[in-house]
Order: sequence, then C-alpha cells, then structure tokens
Amino acid sequence: MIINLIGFLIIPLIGIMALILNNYTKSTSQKNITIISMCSTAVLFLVGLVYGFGGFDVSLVQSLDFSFSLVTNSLSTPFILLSVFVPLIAIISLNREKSESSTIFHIFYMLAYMSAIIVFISGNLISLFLFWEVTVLSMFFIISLFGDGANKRSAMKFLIFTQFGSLTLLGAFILVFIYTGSFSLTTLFATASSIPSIVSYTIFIFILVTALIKMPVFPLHEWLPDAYLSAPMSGTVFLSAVMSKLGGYILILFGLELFPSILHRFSIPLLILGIIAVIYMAFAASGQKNLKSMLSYSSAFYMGLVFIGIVSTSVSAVTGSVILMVSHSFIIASLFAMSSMLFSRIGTHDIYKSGGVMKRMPVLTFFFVFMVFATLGVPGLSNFVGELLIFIGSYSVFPFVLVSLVGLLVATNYYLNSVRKIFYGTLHSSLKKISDISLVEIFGLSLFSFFVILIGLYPSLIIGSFGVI
Amino acid sequence: MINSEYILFAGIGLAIIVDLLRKELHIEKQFYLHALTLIILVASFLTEIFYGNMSIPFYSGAQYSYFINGFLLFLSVVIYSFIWADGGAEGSTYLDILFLLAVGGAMLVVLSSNLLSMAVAIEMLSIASYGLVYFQKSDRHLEAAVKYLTTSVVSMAILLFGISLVFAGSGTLSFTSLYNINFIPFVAGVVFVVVGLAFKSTLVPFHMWAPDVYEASDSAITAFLSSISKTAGLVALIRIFFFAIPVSHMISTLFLGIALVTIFFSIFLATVQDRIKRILAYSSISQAGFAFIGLGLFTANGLFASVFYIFSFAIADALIFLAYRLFEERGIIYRKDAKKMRSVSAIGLAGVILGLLSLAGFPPTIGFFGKLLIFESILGSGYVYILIALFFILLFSTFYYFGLLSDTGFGQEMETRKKLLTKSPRMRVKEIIVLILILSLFAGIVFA
Amino acid sequence: MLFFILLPAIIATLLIPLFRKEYSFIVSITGTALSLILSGYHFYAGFGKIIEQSYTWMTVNGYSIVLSTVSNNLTLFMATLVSFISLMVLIFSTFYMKKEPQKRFYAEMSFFIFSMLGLVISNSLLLFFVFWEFIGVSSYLLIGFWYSKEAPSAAGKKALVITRIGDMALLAAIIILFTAVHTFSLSSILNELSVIPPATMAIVSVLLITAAFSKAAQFPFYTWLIDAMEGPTPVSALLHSATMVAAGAYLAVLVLPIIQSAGMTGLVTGFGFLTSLIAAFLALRERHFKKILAYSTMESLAFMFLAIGTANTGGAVFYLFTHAVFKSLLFFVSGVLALSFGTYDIYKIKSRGSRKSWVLIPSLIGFLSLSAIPPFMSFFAHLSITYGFNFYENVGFVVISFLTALFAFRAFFIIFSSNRSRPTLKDPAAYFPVYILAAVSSVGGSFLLFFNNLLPIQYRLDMFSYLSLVAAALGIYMALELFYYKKASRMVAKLYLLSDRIANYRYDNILLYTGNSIVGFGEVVAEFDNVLARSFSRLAASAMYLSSKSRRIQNGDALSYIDAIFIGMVALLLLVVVML
Amino acid sequence: MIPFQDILILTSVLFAIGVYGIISKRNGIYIIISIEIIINAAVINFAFAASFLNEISGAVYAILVLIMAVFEAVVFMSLMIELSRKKGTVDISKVGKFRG
Repeated sequence: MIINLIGFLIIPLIGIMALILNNYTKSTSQKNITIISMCSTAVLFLVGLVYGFGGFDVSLVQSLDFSFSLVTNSLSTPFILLSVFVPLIAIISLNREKSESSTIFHIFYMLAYMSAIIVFISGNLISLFLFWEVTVLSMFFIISLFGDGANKRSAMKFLIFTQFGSLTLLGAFILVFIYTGSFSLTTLFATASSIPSIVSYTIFIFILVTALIKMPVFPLHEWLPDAYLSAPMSGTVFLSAVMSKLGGYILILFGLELFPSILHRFSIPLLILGIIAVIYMAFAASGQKNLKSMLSYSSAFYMGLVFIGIVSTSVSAVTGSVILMVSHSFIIASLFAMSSMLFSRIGTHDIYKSGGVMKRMPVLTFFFVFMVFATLGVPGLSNFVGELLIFIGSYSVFPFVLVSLVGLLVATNYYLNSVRKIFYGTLHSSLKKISDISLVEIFGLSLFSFFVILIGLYPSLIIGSFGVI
Repeated sequence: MINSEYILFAGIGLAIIVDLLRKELHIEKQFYLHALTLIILVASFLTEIFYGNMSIPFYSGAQYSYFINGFLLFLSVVIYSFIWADGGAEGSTYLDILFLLAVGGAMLVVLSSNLLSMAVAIEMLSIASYGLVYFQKSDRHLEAAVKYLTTSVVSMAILLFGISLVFAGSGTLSFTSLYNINFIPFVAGVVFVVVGLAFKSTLVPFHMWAPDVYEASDSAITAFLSSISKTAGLVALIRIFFFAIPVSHMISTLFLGIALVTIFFSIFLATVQDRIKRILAYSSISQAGFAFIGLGLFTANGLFASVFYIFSFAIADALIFLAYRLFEERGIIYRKDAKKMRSVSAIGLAGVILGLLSLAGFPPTIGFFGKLLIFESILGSGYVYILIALFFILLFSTFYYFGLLSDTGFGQEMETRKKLLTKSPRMRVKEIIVLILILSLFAGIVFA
Repeated sequence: MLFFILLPAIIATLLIPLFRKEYSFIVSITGTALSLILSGYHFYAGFGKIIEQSYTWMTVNGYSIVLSTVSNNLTLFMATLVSFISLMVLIFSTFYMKKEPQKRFYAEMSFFIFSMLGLVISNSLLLFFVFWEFIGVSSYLLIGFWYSKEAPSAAGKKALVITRIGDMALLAAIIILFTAVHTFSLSSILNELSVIPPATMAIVSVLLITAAFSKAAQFPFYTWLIDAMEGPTPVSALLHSATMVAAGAYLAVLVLPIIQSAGMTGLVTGFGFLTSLIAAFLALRERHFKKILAYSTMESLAFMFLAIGTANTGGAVFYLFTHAVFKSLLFFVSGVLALSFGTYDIYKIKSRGSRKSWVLIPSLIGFLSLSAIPPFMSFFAHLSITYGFNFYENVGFVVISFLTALFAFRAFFIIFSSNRSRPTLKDPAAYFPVYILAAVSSVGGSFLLFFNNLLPIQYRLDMFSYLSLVAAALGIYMALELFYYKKASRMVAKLYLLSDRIANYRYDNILLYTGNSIVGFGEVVAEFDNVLARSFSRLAASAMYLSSKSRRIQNGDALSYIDAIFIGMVALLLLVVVML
Repeated sequence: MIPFQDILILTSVLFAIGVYGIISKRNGIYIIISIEIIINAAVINFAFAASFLNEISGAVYAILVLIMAVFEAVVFMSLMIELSRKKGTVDISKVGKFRG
C-alpha cells in the first residue's frame, strides 16, 4: 500500500507542468521531460506492483455522486502494465518523428498517457468517462495537428466515430446511475442485479457499441484506416496499443463483470460477428499496399480475436483476451515503431516500392521478423498464449470460432509477403545509403521484445495479476 | 430588508442622477461612471449572495431564483468590466444605465410571479438591450439593432396579446392561480406566450434574428444577449410551465419536439459557416435547445438539469464571445484566419477552446456536467430514443466544434512567440477577465 | 532430465551472436555434438523405460496447461537420430557454407535443431505444437537464407504459409481434443479416446492428417518442398532427411491411434499412393538435381504414410531412419557437385565433367539405397513397410518401386555418364560426413535386428518383395539403357512420354490459383473497405451540401424572420389544436 | 352586455389585421402601426375581460400594456429615424448585410 494511485495522475501532471515551463526556459528537450516523467510513472507502477497500491477517493459533486476515486479492480493491472510501458517505449524508440520538437505534442501525448492509465484505475464512472474523453481529445489533436496526409479529415472522422462511442458510453453510465443511484464502480458491482432487465439490455447495447467502435470491430471500424494512416507514428502507436484496449476493458468490465447473463445470451451472434470481423479484417489487411495501413488492419484483426474471446464469456477465453490485448499492445506498437524507423530512412510506406533493406539494416530486419513471428502467434512469444486461450475457451462455446484460424493463415501470408517485399530481395538502387537503426532505437525495440518474450514464457505473470472473473 | 434588487435599482437611480448632473458636477471622465456602475453591480452581487432576492407581490422568486440571479449578476459584472476594459463604451453616454437596466430587467424576469409583471420585466430587458446593441453607432450595429428591434417588437406584441388571452381565459395572471386549460382562448394565449418567450430564448423557428444580431453586434453585447438575455427567456418559460400552468403530456411532447428541432437545425446550419462568430452564434442557439429539453421533460430532475444547463451554457457563451472579442478586433473573422489566433492572445485562445469544449460537452468542463444532467433527466423519463437521436445530432456538432478547434491550430508551435503581438494593458485586463470566466467554467461544477 | 538434450542447441543459438564469425560453426557443432552425446546417453540409459516429465505452464479456469516430455524408445531414438544427422549436416555446412555469412546461418541451424529435438521428446501436444511452430519458423528463415535473391525468399515464405495451414489444423485439433478430454498430454489423450464422440474424432483426424501432410509435403501441399530447394544445400539436407518433413510423419506416428479409431487410415494410404506416384512421375522429368531429390523425399515420406496407413508404425520409423541417412547422403553429394561445377542441373553437371568424381561411389550407394536394392538398408525398410499391405497396395508398390529406381538412376546415369573429367572439390568436412553416411547406408541392414528391440517391427519377405526387387532392377536397367547407352526402346519411350504428360500438368498451379485468388480476394475486401470508408465521408459531405443549401433560409431580411415567427406561431397553434 | 366571444372575435380580427400588416409591408412605420394594432387588441382583451370577470386588475394591466406599447413605439420610431438618416430609407428589408 506504499504507492497511492494518485501518483499516476500527479507524476504525469508534473511532467506536463515541466513541459510548459520548459517551453519558456528551454533548458532541455521536451522529449527528455516526457521520458523522465513516464519513466517515473513506470517505476511507480513497478514499486506498486511489489508493495501494493493504495486507493484514492475524493468526493467532488455530492448530488451526482461524482467522486474522483482511484482503485485497482480485478482487471486493472495488466492494462496499467500496457498503458504504462507501451507509450514510454514507443516514445523512446521513435526519435525521428517530425512532431518531436513540439511542446504541444508532448503535452498531448502525456495527457493521453495519463488519462489512459486513469481510465483503467477509475473507481467512479464519471472520472472514468472524463479521462476517457481526454484520451479521445488528445488523440484528436495529435492526429489533426501533427498528422500527415488528410489529417484534418481523418481526425474528424476519428472523432465523430469515437465520440459516438463515448456518448453511448455516457448513456450507459447515466442509465446505471438512474437505477443504482451511484456512479461508483464498487456500488455498481453490488447492485448491478437490481437493474431491471430491459434497462440492463439497453446499457449492454450501449456499451457494446462503444466497444465495437473503440476496439474497433468490423462494422464500426471505418475510422480506423484513415486515423491510423494519418496519425503521426507515436499517435498511431497510442491508438492501436492503448486506445483500442480501452474498448476491450470496458467490454470486459461491463459485459462480463456486470451483466454476464446478457452477454451470455448474446454470445453466439456476437461470436459470429467476431468471426466475420476477423476474417474480414484479415482479408482487408492482405489487400493493403501500404505498410502502415496493413498494420492498422492487422491490429483490428487481433482486436477481433480479443472480441471473440470476450464475448464467448468463457473464463479461459477472457483470460486469453486480456493476455492478447497486453501482448498485442507491445507487438503492434513495436511494429508501428519499426515501420516508422523504416519510413524515416527509405521514405515510403509502400510495401512494393522498397526491397532488400535487410542488406543495410540487418538489426531492424531481425526485430521486424521477430515481431512478425510474435504477432503470428509463434509459441514462446506473447500472442500465442492469448490466441491459444481464446480458442480453447471459445471453442467450447461455439465450435465455429476455429474458422477464424483462417484469418491467422491469411495474416501469415500478408505479413511474410511484406517482409519479403521490404527486407528481402535485391537492394533498391535508391537505398544504397541508408543506415541501420541507432542504439536508442535498438534499446526501445529490445524492451518491446523483452516484454513479448516475458509474457510469452511466463503468462502466469499476467494471469496471476488479475482475479478470476 | 436589504436585497440585491433594491441595491441595483437604487444604483440605477444614482447612475441616472449622476449622469444627468454630470455637467454640473464637472465629472468629465468616463472612468467614474464606469466605476460607479461596476460598483453597483458588484454591490448587488454581494448583496445577492448574503441577503438574497426581493420578495414582493408580483416579484417573488422560485427556488432557483437565488442561484440564477447570482450567476446573472456575476456574468454582468464580468461582461461589464470587459466592456469597460475594451474601451468600446467610451463613445456612449448611456451605456452604463442601459446595462444596469438590462440586468435589472433580466433579474426581474427571474423573480416575477405574474405574467404581466414578467412582460414588463422583459420589456425592460428588451428596450435596454436594443440600446446596448446600438450603443456604438456604426452601420453594422444599426443593422443589428434594426433586426433585433423589428423582430423583438413583433414578438412582444404577440406575447402581450397572448397574456391578454390568458387573462381573458383565467381571470388572473398570477402564477399561483393559473388554471383553466380547456378554454380555447386560454390555450391560444399560452401558445402566444410561448412564442413570445421562445423568441427571447432563440428556439427554432423563432430564432432567426439571433445569428444575424449576434454576429452584427459588438461581441461583448453578444455575450450579454446570448447569456443573460437568453437566460431570462428560458427562465421565464421554466417559471410559467413549472409553476403556473398545468402541463400535459402533449405539451411535453411539443416542447421536446421544439427542443430537438432547435438543436438539430442550429447544429445543421453551424457546420457550414465560414465566419467564426456565426458558428458561435449557432452553437449558442443549439444550447438553448438542450436547456429546453430539461424543461420539456417536466420532471424535477429536468428542472434541475435545465437550470444547471442554463448556467453552464451562459458561462460558456459569455466566455467564448468575450474571448472572441480579443480576436475580432485583430480582424480574425473567418475560419481560415483562425490559425492566427495563437499569436494574438494565448489566454483568449484558451478561452475560446475551453468554451467550445464546454459547449461541446467535454469533461471536465461545466458543459459536460450540464449535458450529463440533461441526459440523465432524459433517461430518467425513459426517452431512450430522444437520447439516441441526440447522440447523432451531437455527432454533427463535433464537426464544427472540433473543426474550429483544429483550425485554431494552437499547436502550431509555441516557438512563434517572437512574432506575438505586443499587448496593451487593456488587453491584459481583458485576458484576466477571460481567465476568470475560464476558472468559473470549471469551478461551476460545484453547483451540479 | 530429458530436457537437457535441448539445452546445448538453444544455448548455441544464443551464444553464436557473441562469438566471432569464424568461430560460430564451432559453437554450433559443439552444441549439437553435446546433444548427440546426451541423447545417446539417455538412449542407452533409458532404453526400454518410459519416463514422463511435466511442467505446469499456467493455470487458467482451474485447468492446468501442462507441458510434458516423455522419454521412451521412440523419442530417444528420434532424438539420437536427429542430433546425429544434424551433426553430419553441420559438419558438411562448414564445407559448403565457407564463403557465406556464417553467424546467422549457424544460429538458425542450431535453433532448427533445437526445435526438432524438442519436437521429438514432447509428450504434451501443446509442447509438440510449440516446437512444430519453431520448426516452421526456422525452416522459413533457413530456406530464405539467401534473402537478397528473389527465389529463396519467395520459397521461404511459401514454405511457411503452406506448412502453416497444417499448423492451424494442428492447433484446431489440439484445441478440440483439449475441450474433449481437458488435457494436452498425448498419452492421456490416447488413453481416453473412447470418451470422444466419433464425429469429433473424424474432424480431429482430418485436421491431424492435414497437419502431418502439410509438414511432410504430401499431396496437395507438396509444392513448398520443391521450391525450398532454393535454400542452401545443408539446409535441404537437414529439412529433408530427419527433421522437418519427418516431423510430419512423426506426428502421424504419434497420433495414429486417433486416426485409426476414426477410421481414417484409408485417407492416409490413399494420399500416400497418390503422392508417391506424382512424385515419381515429376522426378522423371526434372533436371535440377536437388529437385529430383526433393521429389524422392516426397515419395519416401509417402512410403512412411503408406506404412502408417497400414498401422505399421515400426516400419514407418525404420524407413524414416534409413531415409534420413541416404537422403542426407545424396544431398551432400549434390552439394559437393554443385560447388564443384557451379550448377544443380544434371545435364550441365554432366557436360562439365563428373566422370571420376570421388562422390561417384557414395552417390551410387545412396541411389541404390533409394531404389531399395539389397544389401543397402532401404531394402530392409521396404520389407518392413510393406508388411501390412493388401494385394492392391502391393501391386501399387511394385509399380512405384520401378518408377523410383528409374528416376533415381536416370539422375545417376546422366550425372556420371560424362566423358570428361574434372577434379571435384575435396575437403575433410565434405567427405567425412559423406563417407560415414555411405557406410551407414551400406551396412544399415543389420539395424533391422536392433530395431526389433527398439520398436516392434514386422517384416515380410514374399512374392511381392521379390517383385519389387525385380521391378527396381528393371528400372535400373531401363535407366541404364536410356540414359547411359542412350538407346530407347519404344515401350520405354512411351512410358517416358506418359511421365512427360503427367509432369506437364502442374498440380501446383491449383495451389497457385488458390493463393492468388486469396490475395485477390484480399484486394477486393480492401477496396470494399475503402468504399465503405469513403461512403461515410460522402454521407458527411452530402449533409454538408444540404446544410450549405439551407443557409439560404437565413436570408438577412428581418421581415422574413418575422414571417418565420408567424409561421411558427400558426404551426404551434395548429399542433396544439390538433393535439387537444 | 356584449358577449365575451364577440370581443374575442373582434380582438382576433384585430390581431389578424396586425399580422397581415406586418407581413405585407416593408416599411418600418407600417410595421409599428400594425404592432400597435395587435397591442391594442390585447388592451381591448384586458379591458373587457376585466369588466366581464369583475377583475379590476385587468384595467390596470390594460394601462400597463398601453404604456409598454408607447415605449416600444418610441424606441422603434427613434431607430427608424436613425435608419432613415443613415440609409435614407425606412425599408427594413434594405438592411441585410449579415446573412447565411
């Protein structure tokens, strides 16, 4: 209990203050401040992991039961893990971004970072929603101010979609409040059964829409290709690695912990939806010619698997989903980071316009192939555990989920194809002068790989860290 | 019995006398007049806090009057000090009196307990605001005044005719004894009254004057119109329909319909505007729709939500129009100019951004809590479909709120600080006022 | 601890990057040699015993997910065989890969050896799958070793994609089995087969057969194997002898009871025959030495599946062993020839003069072994695989024996019928493994006796065995006539034409079309998604258009605003009246 | 005694006349006159209702309304003077720079 959860709010806020001050004093680069405050947060997390976290509760508005309360629930730890480490490692390894020298960018990045963590530990629905919205807003600005291409339009599209999701989330929260008289999660867990069934269906559908948009899963994923493509790479990393997990988190929290019976009833249709989504995303990804959009679709593909795991309501599958979310977070972040490193050197995301890069960049190639295998679910690496548990769990609910293995097959094809087109083959004549990645980048990628291997070999670390639902 | 209204009216009298005797007393400098007005407002505000409102026949408040009059006075202090700091008032002699009268009118509307006394208060507010709109005698203000006045007198006539029908129907105008819903002239009268008040509250289709007038007026006056004046209209509607006239399900449906149409229409039109102020004007109109939803539900929750929502959007509206005033004088009119805003005033930009966020309902601004309460009261009454419809409409609003936000491009490098314009002391004062409003945008949450 | 067998190989993989390039092979060879010693020791010490060891990986939902290894005669024998062949291959690599970047090669090789060793000792199907995937990954890396050329990287990708079909099938099968019996342990699963409903059993067997076939390059998955010849020759030798393709057969051996109880053995046999016929005919037309060997690998694997299909696991394993030996021998020979003459094309090797090469005798031994001529040990293996055959299978096998001998000696005679002679490269690292393997092939028949202690092996020496022998001799004779003396009889020419026709029909085109259509479908979906995404934008745009049109309502005329007020008023009045 | 309905009809007709006047005319003076007609209708309503219902307050209201009408007329006329001085017209449709 040595670490109070409020530290997750305070340290990043201090970082933001330091960024603002630094803008006037110019004593160090913005990135250093960001990294230092994120590192402190990470240390805080690690210490807290060992010694336990203390809750925090301040009531702000009595009539609305709005209190700023931070508690760890049975789910939080894996999610804090990913949201603490992934953005940190991403910002360490991405050091050729054009947004790098902008204070505003770092402020928004810190804001998004902080609020994503707070969402996972919020004990009050309003503060959850508050920080949920802050992540959306920060990402909107990161895309719209620092993105490239049709960034303004993509940002708007992203905002429109996620905002709809946020509104349905808010609707669900309000319904919960009306029927339980409280926004507090703990009260909610105790009184969820008192909500009339028709209302809980409505709440569930609202939450489902939110999760579908946020994760995103097939019919509501339309913002994804644009937003992921236009965002600056660190933004894309954050979107895919952290933001999409918010959807999974909320779906588990509400769908499974609060209204398991409803989810159970909808399980089969949702599983069918999930299977369609997975197959669709796999094929959509295989048709991409741009590395970044391929990775985006592939990210959506894995979130589809996560969705399957969650809606199957089987304990092992949900466990698998959590593990897959954590692992996918690290893997996709590193893949995006590597595509950025590649882009900064060869100047194109087009898979078919480069080739033979391995000759000049063996280290990057090593990491890329490693992460491709990790994402394809090679055992010993983290994705495998998640996929395995998801399939084991959901198979007993609905045998046809195994159809989504076809998606993995297609994924194998397009991932290897991109590896082959980019890294193998004869070196493109224009690429004779490129150099391999720097030590810092290697360090970042090694950290990613470390987590991927760690979770892959000892999944019990994650499984043990959250209670059986 | 000391109370804020007495202070205010005594102050108005004092101001009139001082104004009249200016020549004789050799008070040449405007400074003293403005200071006097501000002192009157502040004194009235403080009295309001400590002693409350007056309670006499025809003018005795409802449970929320204390709160509403409090924030009306607060806003008027802020707006007036802004006008003063802005220096726009220097050409006008009677601005102080007009402003005090308008504020007094608005407060009386909130307090009135009789239809006709309410009409008189509205008249007082209206006539003073005509003057306010035209207090700088330029062409655009003339246009604003003409439009406002022409449409307003028509609505006033309708309101008065409606009141007369109500009287004819029920034989009384006191809110405590209005009934007799089945008498056709009475019902028609109520409809006319609604029309008259909806005009003030800028509900569709009686809103059409608002974008033009809001845009053409001085921004500080727009801030007044869109916050204080509109509050008065909405509160009048609340007073009538919550405390006087027995309502039925039908009226509720009608009102919700009006509210949805208002929100939709204004948001729909706001999306394609290319002038910043017009966007703000339309968004201000849409806020009235939201507040009207809480009213249209006719539940205790709805009332509370509505009052709080009025408070929240009044503050946000005042904030954005005042903050926009800082940019308007530098010629930032169109959306495409918005990226210059950063170089004019950072605080002003923050004001516009936070105000927009509040209007868009982003947490943790006060606007979010307003919307939260509105949504809650909607769901509490079981109108899930209305909520879903609102979600879609709100998506539309994201277009212009966030389009404008990203147009401001405030992230475009703080490093351009060198190019920042030098700021006059006047600008500093105005920025401080904006800052106060920004703070209240967050501090207001405590009233939720 | 059985697990120790794996350690040297994986440690070697991890250590290689730390060493200098020139020493990487030492690390790798040391590791593999240690593995060989350890597995040999285990084999010796644990002979006849069955020891299972397990380790709980994680516990989910009350179920423990257990990784377990088993040491019994089969696994230990396989481990010894794998490490032996691997050692030979590594030694040969020091000859073959002298000029290539070495670190990566030896690291990948060691990893491959590690995976294969892990595969053979695993008892838990999950652990089996883990190493199965590792094999896929490392084969991908090894086949595509020469990344800067187009063909090897394509071949590596193809290998992984196609074998991953099997991987997914295996994963599905494992999941289904786990759901049925709640354990991954193969021995427990085999004990509880009666619990599983027949329909599930059928599905599981089909999946398992798919998995085995895709790894073992059986019809219709065989194309990756042929393309994989783009990889370095030591890699081909390793992949084709005791390891990767053998993993498929090994899986089939392990899960044979499941396939049997589902009654799917016919499927295995049928596809085995089909594959062997296709392979033999295709090999007849091939000019590329390594591809001929690849076809023969296909065929040999098909033989193993024939044995498995007749529930003759002993025969299958014995043939696996003999095949591993002579096939790696032949690959070494091809590697030596290719390095010496710079080509794998048998006609070009011939024209560049291979008459008096030192590999003549070893390759003769290899080819004779391939054709199952006594006393070479493949002959005995043939005796044992045919044990369970019925009449038709026997007849088919005779035909295949003929074809095998024909294509084998076609290659042999073409290569060594050169009238010129040029020195072939000589290196201890080349002829040490070649001679050892040749020796094993020659005298390996005696292993049959030993094998009887190891695994129950039956063999049969009857009319059909003699017939096969005669057919093989006929094949050799025919090859001699055709390709050495170059006088074709009409019948032979016709047969050859037939094979030509069969070979011309590209089976792998089917796969190619399937692959292309999948990719094409992906493009269609991507385009659809694009349209979907754009349609949202278009929706927004049309709303914008509407809204810009409706701006005209606000025409700036105060009087029309008043009109609007009246209209609204009248509308309200009407509404109220109607609603009252 | 005139029936109350008749009075209501009368005032409604007056109201309609006023509305017609506002709609049909562009001239500010006409408009304020029409508005006065409407307000006068209201005054008549008040007065008759007062006598009909024996509510003396109605008479007071009527007078108050009259006073308000005067105020409005005064403000309106003064603005029209300002308008005609600046634009040379009292046609309200002529001011329409801000629109959209």
